[in-house]
Amino acid sequence: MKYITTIGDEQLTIDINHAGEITVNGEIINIEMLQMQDTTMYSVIIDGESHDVRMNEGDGVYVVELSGEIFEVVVEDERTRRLAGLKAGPGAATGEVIIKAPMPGVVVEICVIEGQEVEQGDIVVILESMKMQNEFKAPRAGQVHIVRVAAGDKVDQNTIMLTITDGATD
Amino acid sequence: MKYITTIGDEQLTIDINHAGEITVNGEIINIEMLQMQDTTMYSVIIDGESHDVRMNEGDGVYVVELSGEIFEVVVEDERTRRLAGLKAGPGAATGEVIIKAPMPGVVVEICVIEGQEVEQGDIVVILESMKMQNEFKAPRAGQVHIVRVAAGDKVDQNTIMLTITDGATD
Amino acid sequence: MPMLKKILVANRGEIAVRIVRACQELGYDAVAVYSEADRMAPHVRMAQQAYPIGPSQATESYLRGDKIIDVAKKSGADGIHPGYGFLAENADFAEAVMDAGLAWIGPPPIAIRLMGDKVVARETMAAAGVPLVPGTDENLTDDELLAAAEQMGYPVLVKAAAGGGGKGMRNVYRPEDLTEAIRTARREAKASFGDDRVYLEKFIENARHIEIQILGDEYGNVIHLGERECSIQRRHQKLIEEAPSPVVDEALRQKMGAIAVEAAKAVNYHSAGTMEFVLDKDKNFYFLEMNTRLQVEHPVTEMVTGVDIVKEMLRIASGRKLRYEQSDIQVKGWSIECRILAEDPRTNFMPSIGRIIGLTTPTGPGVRVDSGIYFGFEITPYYDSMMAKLIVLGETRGEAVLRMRRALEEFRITGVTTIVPLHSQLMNSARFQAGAIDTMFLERHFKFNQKSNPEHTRIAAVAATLVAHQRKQQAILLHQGGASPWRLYGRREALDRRLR
Amino acid sequence: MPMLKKILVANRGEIAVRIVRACQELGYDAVAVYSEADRMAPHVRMAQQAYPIGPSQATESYLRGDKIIDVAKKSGADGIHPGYGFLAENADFAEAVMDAGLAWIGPPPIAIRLMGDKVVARETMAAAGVPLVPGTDENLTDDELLAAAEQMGYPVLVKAAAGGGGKGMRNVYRPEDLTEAIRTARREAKASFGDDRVYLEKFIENARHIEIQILGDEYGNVIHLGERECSIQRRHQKLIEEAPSPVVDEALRQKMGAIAVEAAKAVNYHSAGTMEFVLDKDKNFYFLEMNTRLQVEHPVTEMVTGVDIVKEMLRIASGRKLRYEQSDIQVKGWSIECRILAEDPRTNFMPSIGRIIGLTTPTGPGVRVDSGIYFGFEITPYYDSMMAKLIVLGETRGEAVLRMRRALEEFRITGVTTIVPLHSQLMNSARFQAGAIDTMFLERHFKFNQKSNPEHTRIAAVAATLVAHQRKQQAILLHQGGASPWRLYGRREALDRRLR
Repeated sequence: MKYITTIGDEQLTIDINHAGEITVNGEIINIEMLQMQDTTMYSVIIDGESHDVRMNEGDGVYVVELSGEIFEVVVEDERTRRLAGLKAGPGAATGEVIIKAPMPGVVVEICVIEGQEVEQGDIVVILESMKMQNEFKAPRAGQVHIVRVAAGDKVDQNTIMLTITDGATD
Repeated sequence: MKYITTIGDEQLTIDINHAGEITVNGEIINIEMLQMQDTTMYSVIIDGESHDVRMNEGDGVYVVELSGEIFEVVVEDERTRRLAGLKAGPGAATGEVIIKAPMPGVVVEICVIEGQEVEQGDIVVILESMKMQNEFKAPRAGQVHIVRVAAGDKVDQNTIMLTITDGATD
Repeated sequence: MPMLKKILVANRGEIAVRIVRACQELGYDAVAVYSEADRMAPHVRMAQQAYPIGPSQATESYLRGDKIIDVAKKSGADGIHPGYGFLAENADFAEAVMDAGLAWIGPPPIAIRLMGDKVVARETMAAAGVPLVPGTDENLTDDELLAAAEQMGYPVLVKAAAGGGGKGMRNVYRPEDLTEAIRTARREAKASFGDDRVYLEKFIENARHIEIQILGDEYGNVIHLGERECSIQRRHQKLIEEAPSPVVDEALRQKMGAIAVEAAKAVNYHSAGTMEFVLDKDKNFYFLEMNTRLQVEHPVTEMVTGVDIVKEMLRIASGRKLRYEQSDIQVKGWSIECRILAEDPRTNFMPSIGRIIGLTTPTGPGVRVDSGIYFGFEITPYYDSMMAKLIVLGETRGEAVLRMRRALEEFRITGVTTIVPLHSQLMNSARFQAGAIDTMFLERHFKFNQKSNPEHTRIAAVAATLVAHQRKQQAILLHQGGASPWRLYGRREALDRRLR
Repeated sequence: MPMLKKILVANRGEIAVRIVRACQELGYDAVAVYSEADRMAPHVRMAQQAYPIGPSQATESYLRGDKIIDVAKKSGADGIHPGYGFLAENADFAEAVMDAGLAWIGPPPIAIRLMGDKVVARETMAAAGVPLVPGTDENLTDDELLAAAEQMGYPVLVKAAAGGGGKGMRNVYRPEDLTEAIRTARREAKASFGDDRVYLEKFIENARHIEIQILGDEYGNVIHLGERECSIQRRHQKLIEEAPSPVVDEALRQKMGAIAVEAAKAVNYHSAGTMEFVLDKDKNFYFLEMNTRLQVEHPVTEMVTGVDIVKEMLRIASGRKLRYEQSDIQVKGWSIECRILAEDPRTNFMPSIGRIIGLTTPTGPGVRVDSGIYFGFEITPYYDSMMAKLIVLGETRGEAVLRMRRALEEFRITGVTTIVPLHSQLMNSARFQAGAIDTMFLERHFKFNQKSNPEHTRIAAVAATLVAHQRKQQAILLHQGGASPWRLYGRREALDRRLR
């Protein structure tokens, strides 16, 4: 099976055939990868080089940790990609963004109002948890759609605090 | 429910009533016991004293490790015990004893022959494993019933090497 | 003062574990207290006795001095060690402990009180001849603060009068940002300390955070244990500490040490304490504040001096004379500490919670871990995010950095996100390796995940692709064959198939 | 000799990990080799490169010098460290390594050869003026051995000429037991070394095992790093080691040290090595044998001298001059090591195998663990049972014993049976605490699980009963309600029910 794998601004074509042989951009590699007991760690030996690799997956993105470096990787199989006729890369930002509380806490401040245009990186909400005030930033530019919480609210884990839509382009 | 618990040469009557109240020989104790992730360890707080307790169970005997001491404990509920009309303590030695290889290895020597009388503690077989020669002793007096292996044999884990029966009293 | 035999540890996490260990190694019993969230915490399991003191919120448990003193009496403890944070710098609690006939394993309450109010502390230190950073009083209006800032010149630092731990602290570079900074600092100070008083200090640029550890007994003997450098900070909270400092030579050490000892004597200090200074690029130093307690970073000093600070605190509280004179204290080797936080370095240090489902702790020569977690423990949202401290000792700073790098590589925590990768990248930073650090290092001179090894990029891509491929195969084949604890890929898988 | 940059580690387990760490801390790359059973072993995961060398049996992998040298060439390694065991004392292998143009990180092959045959070693040492235990030649018939035993007087020790690690060794107290002892010793020696020659030594009763660590460079400089006491043994294998020894004073240390240095110089020794002695109750000492390699117990010497022996071996093999003179070596503090074996102390040290499904490693001040296991790792029957070494450093022996006791209490290994409880009981033994030990201590003066705290007995009984009760309830109720990771009993359970 052929995969198009995107990491940073690079794209690799990785082919895994029925015999288990693996090529990267057409070049055969010799790799052995075994999973550990704690399920997010793998021991990888690639052409004699040994690495421990941590892998977490969420929303279709693999977050890979290796020797203290962190990579975000998106894997698409070629057929699906062709059928979907996708032109944009998988990282392109469209649709609604939901800002959830990653843990229980108290909302300190809502820095935006509904309908407001925000730039990527603008602080939208501040949540106090684990004795710290944590700032949540807009992951991309857009328009604040719904604000569901107010300053002083106690929130549970995964409470939706606000949403951002494509804004002007909608 | 009422239990007769034997530990060393002591017997305790332990009662756990429907409200979860626990008495030991009639005396109420205040105990909280929580299991750890690795399932053989428990955190016990008993009348304010905190202990980590390891518990393994096999053949009806609980092996309890606490502050570097190891205890073997047999628990019987009173009704079962009464119904069975048992007089002998649970540690009494009757029936056939099976000596198994606890791990793969090579049989170095069989020190007894079939039909031989053995005393408790007599060496019956020597197995080499993990670079060591391990002596297996008769857990109680009796007669060697069947010898299933010979010197030089490779054995797998749990291979039955020999059995000892009650011998003369049979 | 009676000999101590049973110590109540009024804290949780790694510092409670640290104190329980010291008690056990002195042959004392330790009594733990715990909130509902902490029933399975390591300090509870390791102590000889353990008592619940209330709900998970610290205000209902670890901050409830009354309950803690009750447990001390009930359990027969004869002293209380407060650790750091919670009640450690609460003079009223220290007095209540002593009023209850228990030993307070810390400094005299009057010293805590004098140093607790940052502005009073500055006045006390100035009177003792200690150089200060220019700063204001804490009872000024916002307008007065603005005028004072204009006077001392930007940048300035807004600080909470009751502060500590970076709470209620803001850097301000331009006059137009000051009003907003004062507002948010007051809000944070109010929330953290119930006291919204703030004051201004001149912010010294390219400065290093250097602190002097002191130790004194009840008979007026005070010594210092050299300096620590704590310039690697984020949000004014220390992330990495080391001893000695790359820029402090023996002459400067003795000079700063002598001043710290004099200052401690001026307030009749005993037990352990720390004088914090900023050191500018011309090696002028200015008093910042005094921490009247054990500090998070005390292990680096222990590693290079061989003095066990926690045991000394226990001995001092038993009424013993200090076992060391100043001339006994030699700094040997180099120690670095990395704080291991449950936070995500990719998302501006967002905290992380969850159960630890995999844990490998680094060990081996020269490595020490002071930890408050174990396999199966759950990180809850109720307390701060520090899970453990990784401390190394090397012959030289170079060896310490290499040793820290390998120890970080060995530290495997699964179940929560940690800042271990940030520390690894810091150890690989040429600027950090050269010791060219200051308190703005993380913000100005370091970028997380800046560049990567192209070979690592390729491996990460292939590894993710293999996992995606395997999931796809599993989805198609469902549970074909027995589940194996290890899954194999690539060449070996191919080989296995041919052999079948 | 070229500068080393990449080292192949021809070993497994904790010692391979130890050497990989030393390489990483010197900035060298490490190359691991592994058998089929060890694909997931920690040394494989931690090294920069890793190559398979064959099936699980050591004879097919770790003892295959040819394959290991091939990997060294293929991987571009420039030196080989053999650790201990396997090929460490194989002079032919050492020569083959050097013939292949690689650095041998160990002593000269000629020294290995001289000391490898125990009888030749005795002769060499006698010539160098080192006192010997009375003993025989190794080419005697059984009858000649019987006569020799009669001559020297019982008890005697039967030892393998090619021996080490207690293999092929037997104590004999009565003439009538000697023939059988010779027979079994020959059998074991044949199986372990392929050489059934044995010899006799006078067995010195109430003796201590004292050894001297030496370190030498290629330029004739040799120093000693003081003594280790290794008297706590079972089946002639060390279980606990310490440095210094409770009975060796500075004068005796210098005397034994000087003799060890002279003896090493007599065979042009360089790298690390150890002279083993017995010390009788009148403090007379006799040479036993020399180990021409790194030893299991080297960490206790590192802890009290501050010398990193593995790094020094690497530096010496790079052709560097020794960095220390004898006067630089100071013994400071007290260190104890406990070997953590996968064996059952209740069943005469029967080995245990299985997967590690729970692991908490002790840490904190003064604690070092050199380990070859991690959570999820499988202990296989192919290699020896040593999983890890727990090492502590204290200011005094008393502090070291208390620290070891608390560290053992913290060590939680689930999945295999370990001798941790034996060590705990040893640390609690008054006789051990007093340092009144000798090589027969375990057999004569200590009984495992001898007596127990009555309170602990009661807790063990109640805990087992609660578990039995809960199983019974589960059997009745089946899966009533959701499964919780923690199960609660007793009072709290009662309370919960009332609240529902």
